Amino acid sequence: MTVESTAAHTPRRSAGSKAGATGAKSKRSTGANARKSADPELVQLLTPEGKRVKNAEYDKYVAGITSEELRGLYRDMVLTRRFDAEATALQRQGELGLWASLLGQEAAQIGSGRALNDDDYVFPTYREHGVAWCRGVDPTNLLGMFRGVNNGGWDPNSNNFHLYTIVIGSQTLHATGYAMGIAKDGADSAVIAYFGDGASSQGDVAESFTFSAVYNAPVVFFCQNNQWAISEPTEKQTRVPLYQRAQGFGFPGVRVDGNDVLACLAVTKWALERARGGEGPTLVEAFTYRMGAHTTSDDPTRYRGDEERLAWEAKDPILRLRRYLEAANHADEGFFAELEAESETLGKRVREAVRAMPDPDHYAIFENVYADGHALVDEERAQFAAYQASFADVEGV
Amino acid sequence: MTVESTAAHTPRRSAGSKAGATGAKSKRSTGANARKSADPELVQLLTPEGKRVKNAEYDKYVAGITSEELRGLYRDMVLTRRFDAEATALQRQGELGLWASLLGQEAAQIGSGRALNDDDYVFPTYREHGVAWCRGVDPTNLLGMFRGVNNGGWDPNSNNFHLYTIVIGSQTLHATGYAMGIAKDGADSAVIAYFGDGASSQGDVAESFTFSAVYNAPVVFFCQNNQWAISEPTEKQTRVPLYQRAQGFGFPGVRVDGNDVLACLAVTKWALERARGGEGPTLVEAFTYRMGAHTTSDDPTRYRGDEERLAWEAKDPILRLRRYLEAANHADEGFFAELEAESETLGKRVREAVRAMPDPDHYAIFENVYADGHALVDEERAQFAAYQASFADVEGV
Amino acid sequence: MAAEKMALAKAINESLRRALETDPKVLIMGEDVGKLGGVFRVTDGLQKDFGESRVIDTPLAESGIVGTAIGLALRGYRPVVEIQFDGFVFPAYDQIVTQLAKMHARSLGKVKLPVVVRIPYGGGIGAVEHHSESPEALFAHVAGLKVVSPSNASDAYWMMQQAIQSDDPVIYFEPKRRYWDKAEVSTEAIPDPLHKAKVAREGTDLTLAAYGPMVKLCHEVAAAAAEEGKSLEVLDLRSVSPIDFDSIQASVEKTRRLVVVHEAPVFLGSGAEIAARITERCFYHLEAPVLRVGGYHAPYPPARLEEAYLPDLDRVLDAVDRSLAY
Amino acid sequence: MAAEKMALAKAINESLRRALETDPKVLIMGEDVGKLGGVFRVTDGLQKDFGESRVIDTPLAESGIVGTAIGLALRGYRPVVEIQFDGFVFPAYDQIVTQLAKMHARSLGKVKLPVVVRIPYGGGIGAVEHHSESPEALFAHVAGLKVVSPSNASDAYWMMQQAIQSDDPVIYFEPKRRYWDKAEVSTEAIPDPLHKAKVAREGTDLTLAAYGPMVKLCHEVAAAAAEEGKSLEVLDLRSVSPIDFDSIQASVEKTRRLVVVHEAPVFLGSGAEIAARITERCFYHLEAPVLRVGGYHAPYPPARLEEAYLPDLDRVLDAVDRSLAY
Ligand SMILES: Cc1ncc(C[n+]2csc(CCOP(=O)(O)OP(=O)(O)O)c2C)c(N)n1
Ligand SMILES: Cc1ncc(C[n+]2csc(CCOP(=O)(O)OP(=O)(O)O)c2C)c(N)n1
Ligand SMILES: [Mg+2]
Ligand SMILES: [Mg+2]
Repeated sequence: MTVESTAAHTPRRSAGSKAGATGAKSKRSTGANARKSADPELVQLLTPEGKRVKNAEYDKYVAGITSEELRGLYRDMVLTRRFDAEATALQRQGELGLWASLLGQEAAQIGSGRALNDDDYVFPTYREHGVAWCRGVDPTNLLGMFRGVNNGGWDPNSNNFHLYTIVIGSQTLHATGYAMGIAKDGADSAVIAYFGDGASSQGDVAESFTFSAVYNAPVVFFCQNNQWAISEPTEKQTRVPLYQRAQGFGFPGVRVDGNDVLACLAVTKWALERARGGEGPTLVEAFTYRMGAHTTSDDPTRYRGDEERLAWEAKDPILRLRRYLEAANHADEGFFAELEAESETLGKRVREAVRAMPDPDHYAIFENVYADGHALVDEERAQFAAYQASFADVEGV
Repeated sequence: MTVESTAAHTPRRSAGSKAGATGAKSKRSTGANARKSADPELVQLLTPEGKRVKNAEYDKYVAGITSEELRGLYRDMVLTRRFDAEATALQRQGELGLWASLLGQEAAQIGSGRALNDDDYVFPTYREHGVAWCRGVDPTNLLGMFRGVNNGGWDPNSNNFHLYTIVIGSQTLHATGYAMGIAKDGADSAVIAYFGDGASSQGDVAESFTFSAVYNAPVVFFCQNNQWAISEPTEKQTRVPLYQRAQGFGFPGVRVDGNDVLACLAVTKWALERARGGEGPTLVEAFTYRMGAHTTSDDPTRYRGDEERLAWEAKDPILRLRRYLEAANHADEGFFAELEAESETLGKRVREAVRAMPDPDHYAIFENVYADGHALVDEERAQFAAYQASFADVEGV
Repeated sequence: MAAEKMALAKAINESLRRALETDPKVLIMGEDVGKLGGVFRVTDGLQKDFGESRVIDTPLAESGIVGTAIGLALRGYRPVVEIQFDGFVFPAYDQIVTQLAKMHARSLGKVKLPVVVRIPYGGGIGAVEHHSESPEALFAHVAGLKVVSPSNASDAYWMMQQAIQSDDPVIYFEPKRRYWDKAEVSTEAIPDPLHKAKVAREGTDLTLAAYGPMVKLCHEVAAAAAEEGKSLEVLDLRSVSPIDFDSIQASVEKTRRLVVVHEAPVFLGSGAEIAARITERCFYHLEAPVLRVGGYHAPYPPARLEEAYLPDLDRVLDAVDRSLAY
Repeated sequence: MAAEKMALAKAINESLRRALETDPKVLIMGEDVGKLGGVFRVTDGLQKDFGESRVIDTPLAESGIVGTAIGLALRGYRPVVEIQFDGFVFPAYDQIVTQLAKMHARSLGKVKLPVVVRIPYGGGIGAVEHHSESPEALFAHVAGLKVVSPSNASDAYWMMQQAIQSDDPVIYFEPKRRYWDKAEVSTEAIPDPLHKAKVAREGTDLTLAAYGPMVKLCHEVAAAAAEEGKSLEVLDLRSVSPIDFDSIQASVEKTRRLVVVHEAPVFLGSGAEIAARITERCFYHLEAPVLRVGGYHAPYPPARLEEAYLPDLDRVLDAVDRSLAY
């Protein structure tokens, strides 16, 4: 199973790409201080009730969006959630060692993921399954590291989707360096770096802000503030809204409703356009919620109550778009029924693919440690082989 | 020679301490966004020509300052510069291995240093000779590491002046931790952490901003933006004024004329008062200039021209205060003549003290590696002794 | 309740609790150490009982954690900081190596930094990348740090008491795969010195030296070897800086053979130093070169490969056989 | 001008220049590498000739330098980054150990990171704290990194060419106290493989193994010993990961005695691994234990003590005598 096949209907080249992609520049180009932000303003295009609200600044980025594209966003979110649920189930069944669920963050990931062009480049954390989906990465690839058969292992260049990074914040510097390279090449693509509210405290993230600002690198920093870093609420990382962090480094920051896929799409498109237009980095804070546990190893009942989750369930990203699609007649019953079936198929395929995933050969330990070889690795591989052979001898007797 | 003796006339308990130290709170307590700063506003109380200019916000912090205190500030700057020049000369004569001159930064250091109370705590870089002076640290102590007889070696608790830190930025976290401790103790003192424009790029500095904001620690971050980090101008570290960095972390930042000792005194007093009053961290950017080389190993002609230095010479911190003292009759010829003599005495004393500084005993290598001892160190010390003894035998023969 | 059977994680928890009770200057700091009680529950219940000002959830920044702990120590506190997993200590490495380790010497002894850095380490728990490493050699090489690792609940309890009381920075490596192993812990025993090795099992034919998670394995090896009539001595080193070479030497002078076992990669692992120094000290006693069993020169592999990567009964027995064959 | 006498620093400069000329993907990055040409002038003139987009002055943040270099490598560049002094590499240690070293394996070989990290290292120049350390073992212990250190201008030139051409990350330790030592450099010679040791002086009685700044010292020791009628072989290891054990073994099988010399602390220094492995390989050949001469287990001392701290002629001769006395 590949994503490409399942995802065929969805416009990969960026939803809403026909939307007016110009005109914003003049207003934005005042740069760092364009976005004054004494009070957090949350960019929202769809209310939790599914009502489309006007936004003078960002409407234009989704102005031309078609019904098909809207259904595409919905489908992405539903299939991503389904994939995620399947992975959680597979962990419970012992097929995976761990799973980091994105439940609740579908809009942030699909909205931003669908804002990208093919030649843009993504640097994810370990939770960007929805973005991976948008990039056409085979979900099975994502599962390898959680099953423990590899530490990632996909080719980042196949889909311009970098490996998952577990050490918090590190990838923001890789993203910045990559973006510096794009600028050097004179290319007009951009980079998007994902990180969490917890990650915002890491020195590496601050350094990536400094480097990207100084070199005016075409990178969008996309912070999913899901309110929690494992058991710590965002107040343990900052005493002001996170999007404000950018300003002190000389580039704009904006807070978007992270459960509103349209708003995430629009704001990310705006930020990417800035990057491609030579205006440098932008910070997007997607205000969202981690509806599940941190990972399958976590027990959130130890540190947070139900009320909070219930409040956020009312803002569910999928429900909200469904209400809008239905109210505005962008989709009929047939679409939802078909999607339900597709969902089932996806779940089944993922399940089967994971179960069929073979354990790696022991010699894989010694592979890919170096690209050009290393005498010590060769020596240890040979010793390992001799040691293995000694059992064969015994067993042979 | 001790500083205490030479510095005896100067009020150690904080110049201008009689100035209205209250009343500012109500205006400041709006917190993070109190100091809106679309355009860099430089707080200045004395123009380069020595004219006292009014400042509605900061005048009160130096309102009660006496002539004696003003002369004290002048004397501090002159003696600090003299000490610095002596150290540079001693390096040329081979008495020191290296020297990091503070030439040009006297006002930033004396102004901030004299804002402190005795029970405040200082975390310097390697260039805060003027602050050390204000704390009553014996200048000879500062020279040990530059001579190569130790790596610092003074007792930070004697004068609440921490050891010099060479690894750029590290001490800002120590300062933050110390300030967290003050808060835990319920004490009403504060911490000041010095760092440079270059240091502002280090992850550790950003993390110290995060920790101090989250824990509301009583710390003043005092950044001497001397325009250069060795050969790199400040544009290589940031594309917006550095004082703006604070806002994104949730505390105020202010830029002060770093060559104006009165302004530095006033702004630092304001920031310290915030800290003591439970309002948390503040960033002060002292806009100044490194008039000399980075260190005696550096050759600034390779990367900057004379015009810049000349422009800054016109803003010299000592000259400026002298003009004011003379114009406003705060000091007479006798004062300046006496100071000149005191200066000479200081120079001579420093020279003699350095020349008399003995080389450490070789066994010092093994001392103070651990507080509670370590078997390996003991073993190596014994081996070293046996090895030394083997020469004695030979020489004895 | 002076003696009780408890799991190793619980023993550390009790030891931390005792330290918090006895010394008001003791603080616990780290990511998720508060309400959650740490991802391994080692600090479970401590924030509840001692409050947020003594058991501190920190921002997600390891350099910041260690750096502010240094500042707190300068102010007179005794912070015990938790690094969530072995692979996440590296952002703090600069603060540990250039500041924590060196400030005592830099001040010519005037500054003391009684900071304990707790690091759950090692593999065998089927985790994802960066959660199973054994970086102890990277700390032991650095002067100014002390490095210890208990192998059982009783040592875990007492060594934590001693680490906290030490005026030197101590890197305390916790054998995470043994967190749930239970042993008798007497809270009144007089402990051995922190850096002294223990003969965990006596033997005459060969010495197995290990620490932390590998001590249990060495016991299993010794039991298996005993069935074949070989008498192995098991040394629990407990400390990696300093290493108690006197005890190793005494054992090797008796058994004349030494195999060192650790999870960390063999190349430049602590076994290298033990082999080099014991060979120097016991050159005429050794019947065989000191052999080492440990990790390979490769990144810690994915979970499904760790069994092949980690030292196990067969690999250690193989080394024992090779040594005895000399 | 195929052969010329030049200083070691100049040889690296010429090698970087050649790389910039030959491969448009090569970049130079670091603090003060541009107009200033680096604090040691190793990159002198390169920004002037290749422009600011190829020779890049970076913000003052080592983690940022290495982290963005990784990103640039992912984009197809071949960055050569400078860490200004040995003691300032630690803020970048996390990026080096968890990212640079492991990304090739993490990607199952799909990603290659041809990044060279240049680190001027070692003492003997009378510098202040953090400017004289030898942290090579802290990198060699980590799989995924290659670690080399030239001892002379010719090797410095060619090993830099090879390091840049390597598809693996290479930590290139520059012996800063030898920067001004001159030697003949042929820009047309066919170089030895990067990780191969060289017999720098032949001898029969004992092998001295060293790399970087200590090779010159070993030559002096061998010359002094020769006057006393002792024939010492000097091995220039050149590479600390991998270490060319075959060459050491070959030499030791001939001389039967080995002394390893490095500036880094002896405890868990590269000499420990050499001693352990060579003892295993040459157990019946060695007439004496492998002896090590290096730094003490103490922070690098202030300048006025470094002479007593660093290996010198007498200390190495003392070890030679001790070895020969077995
Ligand atoms: C350097 C580092 N320290 C600690 C961890 C352990 N850890 C994994 S996820 C996590 C919380 C991350 O929070 P956040 O950045 O908000 O991302 P989220 O998990 O909420 O998506 C922590 C502490 C880590 N992976 N890396
Ligand atoms: C971590 C680290 N990297 C590099 C250096 C080398 N270095 C010493 S001073 C300096 C420039 C510092 O500039 P700035 O922070 O502006 O302080 P200034 O010297 O101007 O007072 C550099 C790069 C260092 N000491 N520490
Ligand atoms: Mg989060
Ligand atoms: Mg500066």
